[in-house]
Amino acid sequence: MTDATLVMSLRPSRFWLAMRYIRRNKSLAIGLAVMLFLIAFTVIGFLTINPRHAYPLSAATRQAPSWKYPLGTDFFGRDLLAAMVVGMWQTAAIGLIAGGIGTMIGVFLGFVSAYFGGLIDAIIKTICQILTPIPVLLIQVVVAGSLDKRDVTIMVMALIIVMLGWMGTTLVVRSQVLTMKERQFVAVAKLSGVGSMGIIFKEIMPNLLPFIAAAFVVQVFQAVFASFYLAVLGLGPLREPLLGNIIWSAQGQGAFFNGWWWWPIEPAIAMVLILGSLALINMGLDELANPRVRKSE
Amino acid sequence: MTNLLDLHHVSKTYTRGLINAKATVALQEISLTLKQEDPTILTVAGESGSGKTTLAMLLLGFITPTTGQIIYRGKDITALQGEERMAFRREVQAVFQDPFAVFNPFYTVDHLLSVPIKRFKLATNAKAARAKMDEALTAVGLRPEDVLGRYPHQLSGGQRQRINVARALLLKPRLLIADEPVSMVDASLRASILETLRNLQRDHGVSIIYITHDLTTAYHIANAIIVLYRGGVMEAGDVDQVIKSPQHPYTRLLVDSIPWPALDRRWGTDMIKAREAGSSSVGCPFRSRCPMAMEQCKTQPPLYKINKTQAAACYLHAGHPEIAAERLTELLPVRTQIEA
Amino acid sequence: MILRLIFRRVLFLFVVIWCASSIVFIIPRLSKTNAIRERFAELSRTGGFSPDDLEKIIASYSKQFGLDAPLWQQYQDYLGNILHMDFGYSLNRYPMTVTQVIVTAIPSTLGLLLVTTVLSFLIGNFLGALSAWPKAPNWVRAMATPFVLLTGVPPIIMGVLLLFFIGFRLQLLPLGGAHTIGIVPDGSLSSYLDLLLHLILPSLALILGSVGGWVLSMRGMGITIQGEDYVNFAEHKGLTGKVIFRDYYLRNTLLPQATALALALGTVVTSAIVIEGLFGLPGIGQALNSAIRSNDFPVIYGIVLFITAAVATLMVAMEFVYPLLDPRIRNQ
Amino acid sequence: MADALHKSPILTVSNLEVTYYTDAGRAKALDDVSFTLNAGEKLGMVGESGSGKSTLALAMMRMIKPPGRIEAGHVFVGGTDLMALSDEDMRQARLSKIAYIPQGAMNSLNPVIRIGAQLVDALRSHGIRDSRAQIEERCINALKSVDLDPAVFRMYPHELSGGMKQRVCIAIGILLQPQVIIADEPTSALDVVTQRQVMETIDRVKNQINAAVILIGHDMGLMAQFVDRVAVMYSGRLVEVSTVREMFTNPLHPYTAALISSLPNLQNKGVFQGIPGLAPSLLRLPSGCAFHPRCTKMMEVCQSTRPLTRTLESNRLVTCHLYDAVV
Repeated sequence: MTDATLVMSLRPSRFWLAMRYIRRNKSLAIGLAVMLFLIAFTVIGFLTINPRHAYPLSAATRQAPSWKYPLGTDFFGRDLLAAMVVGMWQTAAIGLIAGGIGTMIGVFLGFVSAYFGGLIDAIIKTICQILTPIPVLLIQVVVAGSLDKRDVTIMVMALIIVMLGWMGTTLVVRSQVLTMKERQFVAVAKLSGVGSMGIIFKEIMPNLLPFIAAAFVVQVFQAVFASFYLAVLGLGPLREPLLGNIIWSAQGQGAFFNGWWWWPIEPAIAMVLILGSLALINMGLDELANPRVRKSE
Repeated sequence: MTNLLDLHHVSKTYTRGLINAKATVALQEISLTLKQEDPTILTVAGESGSGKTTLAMLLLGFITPTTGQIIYRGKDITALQGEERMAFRREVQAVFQDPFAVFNPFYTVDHLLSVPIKRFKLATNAKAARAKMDEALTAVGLRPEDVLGRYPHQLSGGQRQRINVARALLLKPRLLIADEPVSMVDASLRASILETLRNLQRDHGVSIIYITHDLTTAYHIANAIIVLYRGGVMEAGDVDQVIKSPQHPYTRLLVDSIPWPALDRRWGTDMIKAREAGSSSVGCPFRSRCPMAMEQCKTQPPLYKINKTQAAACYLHAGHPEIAAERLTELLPVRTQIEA
Repeated sequence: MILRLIFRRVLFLFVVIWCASSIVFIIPRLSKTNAIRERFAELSRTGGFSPDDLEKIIASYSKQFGLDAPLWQQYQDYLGNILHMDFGYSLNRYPMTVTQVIVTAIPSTLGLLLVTTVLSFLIGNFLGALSAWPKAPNWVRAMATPFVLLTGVPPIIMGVLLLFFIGFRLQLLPLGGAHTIGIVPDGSLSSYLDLLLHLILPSLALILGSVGGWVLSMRGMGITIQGEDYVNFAEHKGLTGKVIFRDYYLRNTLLPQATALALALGTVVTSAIVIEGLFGLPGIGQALNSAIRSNDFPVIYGIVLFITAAVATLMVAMEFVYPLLDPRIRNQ
Repeated sequence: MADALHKSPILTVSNLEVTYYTDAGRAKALDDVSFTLNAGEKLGMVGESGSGKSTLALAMMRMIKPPGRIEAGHVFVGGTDLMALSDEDMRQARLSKIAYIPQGAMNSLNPVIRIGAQLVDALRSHGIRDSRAQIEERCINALKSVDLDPAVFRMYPHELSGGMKQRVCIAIGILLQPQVIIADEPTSALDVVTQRQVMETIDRVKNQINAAVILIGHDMGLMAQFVDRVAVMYSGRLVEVSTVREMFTNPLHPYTAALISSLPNLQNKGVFQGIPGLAPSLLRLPSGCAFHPRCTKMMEVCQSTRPLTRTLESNRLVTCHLYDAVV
């Protein structure tokens, strides 16, 4: 230990530290701020607009943004403001469902694999290794494409995405638990009479919380990303005003050629905000979880 | 009375790879006895790779021996169940080398002390638990209000290692495995930590196995010593005897290389052979570095009893009577010879 | 030793492809309705095939997806066909086989992919390394920030935005397609220049959409490496900044980044496919897009399997590159 | 020794001051540190962790990184003030005037580059334009001088043992025949036997190039075996500089005295005498003399006034109020 690190390690109270930290971890702060803005937009939106206007033939068609239609309308007569609100909500739903389930599967398998080791570990690890090179999105294309379009609902879409989205979390959690398991405090806990369950849940799990949080954000990111791509390829629930769907239909109608620029641009910007805030939050959490990547200031 | 600890021909071999498995012998045929009625401090000394840490892991039951048995108070430790297992857990404790790594960074340092109290039901209520923690911390020279409620990174290395010793104290174990407890602590603090350990043995009747590469501290704290090299016993006996007049060429080299903090004991001048990476596993493990290696050394030398309290596994002492490995303990003195 | 390694990796490759094929085989059969059957029904209603051809297709699919044979038999035949690179006929572009569809579409996709991946990998890593390096001039470090902000933007959205601002608003570059209407790809210089012009935006979209990720991961790696003893010692040795940067930073981050590249291949390919669709470029993406729009299942499955195999092969091939980058692996 | 006193020192450190600006406040890691060293002399720098000994090494190499800063002072090596050099000149001075042998030899070599290349780049970076064969020969000679086989030139770090890696670091350190070599706990991760070999190697190469050596560490045993003079640091200040013999027989500073008597040796088996109390945090130094809360000879003045460093007979330095009257 050098003198410098010793000085650094003599630190004041946790609260002060947290305040300092948030101020320094700009990506986390900005990401959370954007996320809050999006939530506010959706909530306020639902209180003020009529969700039915998010569906075709509910408004005038092909209107540029105006006072009546602040975000304009599309070829099919959707009010894009309403479509944004509903689409944002649906995107969030897919992200949270798929991300949540994916994280749970990943954390569970990761823990089981690393903690018990042996054959179970070998099997789980091999499955992950085999599935990793398979382009997840393309398999999802097959799944979504093979289903009857009428069967593809928001929930089904989320499940399609979960199906092949758990390996990353599993491998991350597994490697973290593996290193954690070798840490000496686990040995000491054993000497203190703590059993397997206690070691998993009371000794190891708390230290993994930042990783699990980061993994969750990554899962949500990937789920939103995947649902967006599926929708852009025309494989989403076609009737729903999913952001990807809107871009898909705009592209199909040649929106730019016809001068309806707002139609694809608005969902694109919304998507940038969603994915961008998730990416920033993930970066921030990464810094929190992995002190080695902390900024050298 | 049953013995506190019996090791019967304990060996540990690590194998790597499923096909073309390479076996590394970490520990070879160790037999050892500690008696309940004579608490002692026994040093197990050796360089890295000597198998001393493997021995610690075996004794704590974290790994199982490849061959041989470890008997704790009459029971094989691999077969312990239920309450017996909990009793073993409480009675055999450890102090580790790295005073930081033993703390779970998520919790305050209280966690280290409160968990064993809770798990082993050492106190009936929170107040009694706190009193126990205070008592243990005071005994190792810490003020409880200075350390409790703080996070490990907020304490100095010395404070952290003292808390570790306090943890061992709190549990009043019968056997304490001290694995390099002072090698990462400042020199000025070593003395007080070692003293606490010795008091644990003297005042509380705890047997201590002190694992180290540092013969100076070993000399000061221990009664007996076993010197390991690549998993095998090179020399064993009374610590004064072994350090003041080492008989095995390896021990001689080790003792010769101790940087004594004294102006009248300078390093020797004899040549040191560099350690080779892969030497064959038959014969004397030290022979590739030994300045006195002979043709004979290609077979494993037995232990020769040089005097009442010293034995060495080297053909240079072939004139002395052989002593079977399992009777090695008979040579190891148990009482502190210099009483303070 | 080497032979065994190669054998194991090739075996792994086959397992991956087998798994992917099995997934593709099973999924349609789990669906309540049989999409292919429906498609045939639809086709026969709308016409578009001569009755003879339709019979041939159905015969081919009875063989491929062998709808009346026992499931096990179907599965075996299906795997056998895949081994022969036989994915059957395209429904939409009959009498082309799926393999033919893929082979015609491959070159342009491969070109786009290669250029953009290599460029974004190089640019991203270089910028990332520089931005993590304390001695880099401030303006270089400032340059990395906007790229990092792009991490959250998928290439397709980047494409939409580029189309809007550069193609539509500024009208600097074409809005899509491979060629301006009226220009025939006759191999003349002007036709190539025209193609190049059309490729700028899609390439830019792909590069901008993926470069941020490389900047970010390289930055993290660079900061980690900065704390390494060997970099510190290199400074103590009085090495010039250039040497430290080249031999101590870049050299040591290459392996983890190459690993990341292998893992990212799947996403990269997917992005390229979607971008092709967006910009109407001929290629695998276009083929997949139109297959999806017209429910041309054999083509969808064929493309998915083909890409899976290609990505898995590249990943395995990458593993043989690692030893060249890291002597520690070489010795094992 | 008497001879050494007449020579002009090869290294003069004067009033060196380093501060770390941390979230929790300022920490003065080096406070007014001055000492001199002659060619061929070996100085030990001891102190508890956090006492500033590693900071001193980094400050002399001008390798203090933010949040640390060198606030004041001079480091003269053979007449050149390192603190006055431009960054580029300082880079050139590293290894050619003043070399550093690192603590963690295990990780101090780049794992993906051959050992040879890591010696060659050091030479090339210092403007040596010899032919490839000449440079290679020079590097192999350096390896030979630390008892390494020339074959090591073509090996990778992972193929070497810890002791061999440390030797490679020493070989790099002497490549350009510096006048001062700083060895920062060079053996802390090594076994005693290897430690002895490494220390003996340092001693031998030092004699070959007649450099001055500063050995940083906390093991007084190693100091007794290796160095000529010992400097003791406490909370960023030098509290005593004496020859080894003087320090072991007649320590001046109460901290040094406590340190010496806490040492285990053959005569006093079973006697444990630690230094009571803990080293203070640099962020909250006690008033007056930083050692006063732990000092057995504490006087009233120690609590309020910081002692000055005084030079006593036979060139010993001490920073303690006990010697206020002596001068």
